[in-house]
Amino acid sequence: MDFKDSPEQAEFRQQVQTWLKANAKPKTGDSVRGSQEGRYEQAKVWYKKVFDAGYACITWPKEYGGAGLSQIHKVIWSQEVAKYDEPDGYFVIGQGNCGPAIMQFASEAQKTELLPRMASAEDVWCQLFSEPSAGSDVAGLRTKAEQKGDKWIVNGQKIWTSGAQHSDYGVILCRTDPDISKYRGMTMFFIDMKQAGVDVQPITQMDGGSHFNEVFFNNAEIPDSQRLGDVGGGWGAALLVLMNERLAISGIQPDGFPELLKLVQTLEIDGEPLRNNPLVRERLAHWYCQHAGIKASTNRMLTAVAKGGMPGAEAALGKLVGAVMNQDIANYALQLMGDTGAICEETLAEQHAHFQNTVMFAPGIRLAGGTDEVMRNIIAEQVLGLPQEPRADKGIAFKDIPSGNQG
Amino acid sequence: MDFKDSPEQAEFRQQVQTWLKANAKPKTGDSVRGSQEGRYEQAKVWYKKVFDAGYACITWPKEYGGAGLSQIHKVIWSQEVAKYDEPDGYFVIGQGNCGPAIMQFASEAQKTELLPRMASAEDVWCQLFSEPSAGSDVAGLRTKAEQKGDKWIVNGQKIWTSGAQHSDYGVILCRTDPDISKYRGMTMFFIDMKQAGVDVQPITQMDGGSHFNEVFFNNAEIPDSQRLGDVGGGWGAALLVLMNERLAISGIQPDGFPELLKLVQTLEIDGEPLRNNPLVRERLAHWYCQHAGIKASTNRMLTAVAKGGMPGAEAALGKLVGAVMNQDIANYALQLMGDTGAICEETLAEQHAHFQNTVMFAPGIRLAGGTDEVMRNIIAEQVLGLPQEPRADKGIAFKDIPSGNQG
Amino acid sequence: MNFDFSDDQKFIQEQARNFLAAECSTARVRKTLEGEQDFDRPLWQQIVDLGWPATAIDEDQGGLGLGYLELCVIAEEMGRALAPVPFIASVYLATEVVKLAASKAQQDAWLPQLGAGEWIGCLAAVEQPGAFNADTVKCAVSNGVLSGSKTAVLHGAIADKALVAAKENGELGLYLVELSQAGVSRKALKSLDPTQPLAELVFDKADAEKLGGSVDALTAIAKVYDRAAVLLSFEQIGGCDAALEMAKEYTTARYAFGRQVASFQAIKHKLADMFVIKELARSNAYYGAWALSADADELPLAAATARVSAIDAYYQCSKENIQAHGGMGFTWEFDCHLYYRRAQALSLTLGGSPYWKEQLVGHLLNSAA
Amino acid sequence: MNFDFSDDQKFIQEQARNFLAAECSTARVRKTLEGEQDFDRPLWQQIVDLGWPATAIDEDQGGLGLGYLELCVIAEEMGRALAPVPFIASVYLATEVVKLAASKAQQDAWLPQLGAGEWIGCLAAVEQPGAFNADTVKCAVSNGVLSGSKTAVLHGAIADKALVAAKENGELGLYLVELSQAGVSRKALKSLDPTQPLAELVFDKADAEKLGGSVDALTAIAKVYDRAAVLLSFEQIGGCDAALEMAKEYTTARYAFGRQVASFQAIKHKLADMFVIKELARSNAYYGAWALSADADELPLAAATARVSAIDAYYQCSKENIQAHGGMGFTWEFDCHLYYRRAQALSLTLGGSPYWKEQLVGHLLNSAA
Repeated sequence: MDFKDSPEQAEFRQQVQTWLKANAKPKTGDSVRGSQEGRYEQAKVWYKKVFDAGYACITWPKEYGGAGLSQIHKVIWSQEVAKYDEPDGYFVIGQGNCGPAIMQFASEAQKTELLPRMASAEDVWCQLFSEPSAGSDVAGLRTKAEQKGDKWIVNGQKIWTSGAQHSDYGVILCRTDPDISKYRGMTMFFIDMKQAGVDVQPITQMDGGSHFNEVFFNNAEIPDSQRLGDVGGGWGAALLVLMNERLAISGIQPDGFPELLKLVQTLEIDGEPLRNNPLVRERLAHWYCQHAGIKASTNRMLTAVAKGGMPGAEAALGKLVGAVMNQDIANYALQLMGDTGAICEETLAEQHAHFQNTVMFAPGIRLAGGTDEVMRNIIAEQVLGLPQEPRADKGIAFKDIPSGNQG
Repeated sequence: MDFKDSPEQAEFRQQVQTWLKANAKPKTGDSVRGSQEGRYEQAKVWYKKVFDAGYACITWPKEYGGAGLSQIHKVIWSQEVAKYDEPDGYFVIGQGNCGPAIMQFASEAQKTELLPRMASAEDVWCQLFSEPSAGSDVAGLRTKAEQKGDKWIVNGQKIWTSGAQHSDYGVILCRTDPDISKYRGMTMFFIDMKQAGVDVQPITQMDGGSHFNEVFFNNAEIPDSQRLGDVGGGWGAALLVLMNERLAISGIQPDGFPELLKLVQTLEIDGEPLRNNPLVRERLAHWYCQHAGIKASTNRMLTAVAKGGMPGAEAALGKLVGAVMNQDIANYALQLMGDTGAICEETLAEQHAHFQNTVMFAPGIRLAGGTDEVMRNIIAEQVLGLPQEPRADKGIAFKDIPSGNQG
Repeated sequence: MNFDFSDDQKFIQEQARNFLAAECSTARVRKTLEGEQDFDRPLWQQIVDLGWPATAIDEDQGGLGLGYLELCVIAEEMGRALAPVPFIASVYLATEVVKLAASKAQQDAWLPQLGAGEWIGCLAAVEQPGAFNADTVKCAVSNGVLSGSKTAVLHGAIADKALVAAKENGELGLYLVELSQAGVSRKALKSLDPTQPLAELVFDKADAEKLGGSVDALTAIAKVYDRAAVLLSFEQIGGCDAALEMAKEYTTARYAFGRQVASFQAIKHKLADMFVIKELARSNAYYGAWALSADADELPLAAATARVSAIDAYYQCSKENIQAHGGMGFTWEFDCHLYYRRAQALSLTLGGSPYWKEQLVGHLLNSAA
Repeated sequence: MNFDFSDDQKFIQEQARNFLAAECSTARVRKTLEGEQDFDRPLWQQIVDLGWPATAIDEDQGGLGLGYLELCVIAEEMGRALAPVPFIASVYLATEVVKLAASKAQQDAWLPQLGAGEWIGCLAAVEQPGAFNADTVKCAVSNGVLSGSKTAVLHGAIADKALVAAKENGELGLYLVELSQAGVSRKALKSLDPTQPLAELVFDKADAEKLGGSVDALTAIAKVYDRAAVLLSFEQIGGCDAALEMAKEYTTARYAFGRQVASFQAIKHKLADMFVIKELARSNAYYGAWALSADADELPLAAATARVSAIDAYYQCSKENIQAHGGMGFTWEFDCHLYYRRAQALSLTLGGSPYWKEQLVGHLLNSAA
């Protein structure tokens, strides 16, 4: 049990600090963020710089554009870069989810060609799993891929694809056989997103923003050489991707606590500092316990991974707790402000309307990557080993599963 | 919308007040309660007095020993008697659950013979539904009743029977046909509890008390004339009993708020009155909203019943909310007291160790009459009309339902 | 003892519900949400024609001479329909201020106008974060003119006149201010629920007419807050009903894992919890409605109880309705966020839940003592 | 950076778990619960023979010279097994008081005795409701004799000596008091968890030896509280584990409606929530263990965080374990209430959750400022 760096880790941190000092943009505190587009372009430039310095995809093997170092090194990098006003984990889905899939299933030639370009963010990747009628039930997906010679013809629709509008490639899960059981009829591929037959449409969220897309496939083509794993082996491959996703997002998901702490330290109401309000202090203590608990749990998981373990389903707990408290903290902050809490003007509202924006975005964070209920199921079944419910979708052909004719 | 009595109601309240003034024991505030046995005997004496005055089972027809008045009159009685140190609703299960079953299903001769004696508490009744292997799933019960001439022979075990040790009769639900489906194979009877073949054993609760019993039936006999409803009609009859139970218990279940309010008004910690503690005030407000909401919801239900409606499944919400807050309030009170909160000495702990006793008894209140989960199912299915889960116990013979060979 | 609305009141409610179902679809609410209009003027005109703003105004002051119970059932329907009109600002707030704080002559002049919708009123009280606090009011009147600024004024950008809390010689008073005059500048503020918009009002030597009633301003404002708290709680439970209804319909029609989503116990219990918190709030609102209509001593406690319950209930029902819809609940296209936005707006106007909890306990400990 | 116990420490934990599984079944715990004995003296003797009380005592003071991390893993097992022995009172409290507040000579004399279990110590600090508060201490010492009374003293009825917080000339000090002497009368108190019994101690001119260390008593007590808070949090998560394990086994074996009870989503999610709150508490306890072992500046904040999390977690896990068992969980016969009782006892000793939340925030805002 030790929170200090080993000598080797300390030296790595030193290098990182030196390089960041010379290359990264210092935090200006009050910088209002630029447009989504602008931020994206800056991120690509920054990632190229990081890649050239050898800090991109730190845990990947050198030959694929990584640094061949451990999860702990990655944590050190994240801790240090967080001190600067530069994006980290911006291409987390491509590098965190698609990368491992390519590494596991693609040919050596594909790996050496694709992975370094992914690590440097020259190529951008997205993940194409969710569908309108396959949300919590990802394996309920219906996007068809039909084999035609050495090609697969894709028709259908994906949804909630972040970064699709910028992506060169996507890792896609398709239904390749509706006549066999649900979980055995899927196959994974990677697809060229720039081809005709792939149509990306942004989704407007309840908060007015649009970080996600719908992607429509109309006779889009995939050469069989871009198949990832066996035909019918798609679900197993997808689980591997999702397991890596947990590791990728763990620790970077916002829980809203730092902003609340800042609010308590800065805001006065009727001339009384919030920090002196016993009710606020009690809530602060309550949420700090969750905040600290999530952080420490993530560190426990990283320790396990560093020792060679796989990221366990335990990661689901950080997602579950953090997403809920993120929403409740924002709501509580508004309640403290009373009438003026509803004002969203960035120039008037505390922390550039952080709490108002969070109230409107938080519901999405609870949903993305699995609802609260899905997280609890994962914990109950995969961690505690409790029995599944009676399944209405097992042992019958996919096409015969009751669907209420939706989607 | 009016909380004042109608002239007729006001007159009734006046009569009740006068009679109570002349006949009931005033509250002495600090009276430590006597033994369970002692309280039971006092209650029987008191009920006889109430019966002779015509205030027993107010909503029952006069010919069956009631007063032939409305639910509202019953509420008025309860409000007034609550001001005195006399038991109310002590025989609530017999009069509230068994009574309606007899009224609905027994012969005229049985009704005129049995109901007045039940109303006067000369005869005490208990309800025999739950079994060790049939808790939340009451209909999973296995106690067998086999017909033999004009008698039924009963073998099996019931549990959680309150008052069984004092009871002259019990309303019992038995399995009369294990070869047909679960819900169609049950029949309801009333049984003489004083006969050989009925063995009552007290259950020791986690708090050390024993308000409940196990009842073992070993070739106990029931004449067919004591069958309540049709053979195989037991489940329908049971639902009627349970529906009346909701009405009987609604409003009398403790939610712990009055005692918390008293504590806040009386206790000082380190010389600071709890009433001035902002954290305590916030909790008090939170729980008052639930307390007031339950009370008002009960009144809404009684209004509906007074207008001729049946007590709805809505009553489940009062049970659900009240039982949980009762436990959390007691726990919170102990937390406020710190180290000394664990002391159970009635002479040292606040309100005769009410909060310590409640912490230990509250789990049972959450369980009795249905767990939180059962309450939520009732609301989801019977109030909101949401679909049932896929059932593993439907459309097959009772004896073939998976049971893990328990009980 | 009767804990329910009368058949006449239920009839009024049914009429209101049918009217709003026909005239105030969410598609129409979105016109205001999406900024095509700052409020739904035609709908407001229809509502005025129906006489709803005059519901709780005496007949001899041009009202319908009904009462608060009738206004409560209408409020529930306004909340259910998310009506994008200044009903709260003009009816629950401005009108009630006039009824409580204005002189007989002022009432005789203004109440008929308010009842007939001849002008839209609003209440300008708050100047800074936190609930209204008389001690911190900086708006000042001298020689009949008002200077200072107010913020988060509900429907302040479209109202014709504002009832303003200001100090004259250090003493709090209430003033009627014509908002179209030169001395007033106003700015619409982006807020969580554009269908209940907020504005900043800046007064620079604006003409202001003092309300001349006998009740002191502080008492009047406190009582207006209590009355409005009850009426808002009905708008909130109307919204809770609608959100739960949406969740029910979607999860019943939607399939996952080969089953209706609504057949999963976790979803059933989520909806059951929504029902429970909603029904507790409804029951507390009913009690508040009685206290309001009977002008009972219990009003302050009952109003705070109704308000706190309604705030909690609408937050939970509107946010869990989004979750019950899964990803689609997070889209602009689905209506879930309309209720969630309204829940936020209604919970924050008149001060949030911490303020009202403290009000509640204050009254509880006094009444219990 | 390594957020886990070492293999050696895990080995010690496994040994402790195996030993207690064999020697401290719940059947044996019940002997104390049901009053056959005031504590499990033979078990205590075995624990002493294993050297556990000496775990965190330096070798030159007769200890094993291991450390707090080793004591933490033992604490987790003591909590899991509900061991009915004065380990908390004598090891976490009395021993730590001596280490922090006694003079070198006193330490050299007493620590070897405490480590060897030659006498059982306890801490007598609290005199009234609410957490320990130096300002309200009435126990007073003059001319070397102590008068006054203490309550809710953990294992006070069976301890040989008490470390007592008392004032001499108005200044707080810590005193060692022999409890068998004439000037001391003690009364066992009925409490929620008879396996961690409480007592009232009354001192009437009892001989008392002042602890002569350099640290002032208030600082020493605060630090003892922080250290004990971390150690208690391990006992609590051990209990959480055991309660969740019980719930898992029972609901998996039990059938209702033709299915395993554990296959119902409501039960699965109940258990998942128990797991979540338990794991957060465990992670916070680990951080507290590090701060304790490193004597880091973070200790006060880390200790309060571990304590608050552990109190919430054990309350939820122990109470929901009862619910998961249905009616049987409410019986004396089933073990559910053993954990629920222990959860109450551990959450209240050293002051409850409100006290520790306030501690937490105080340290948080200071450290963050």
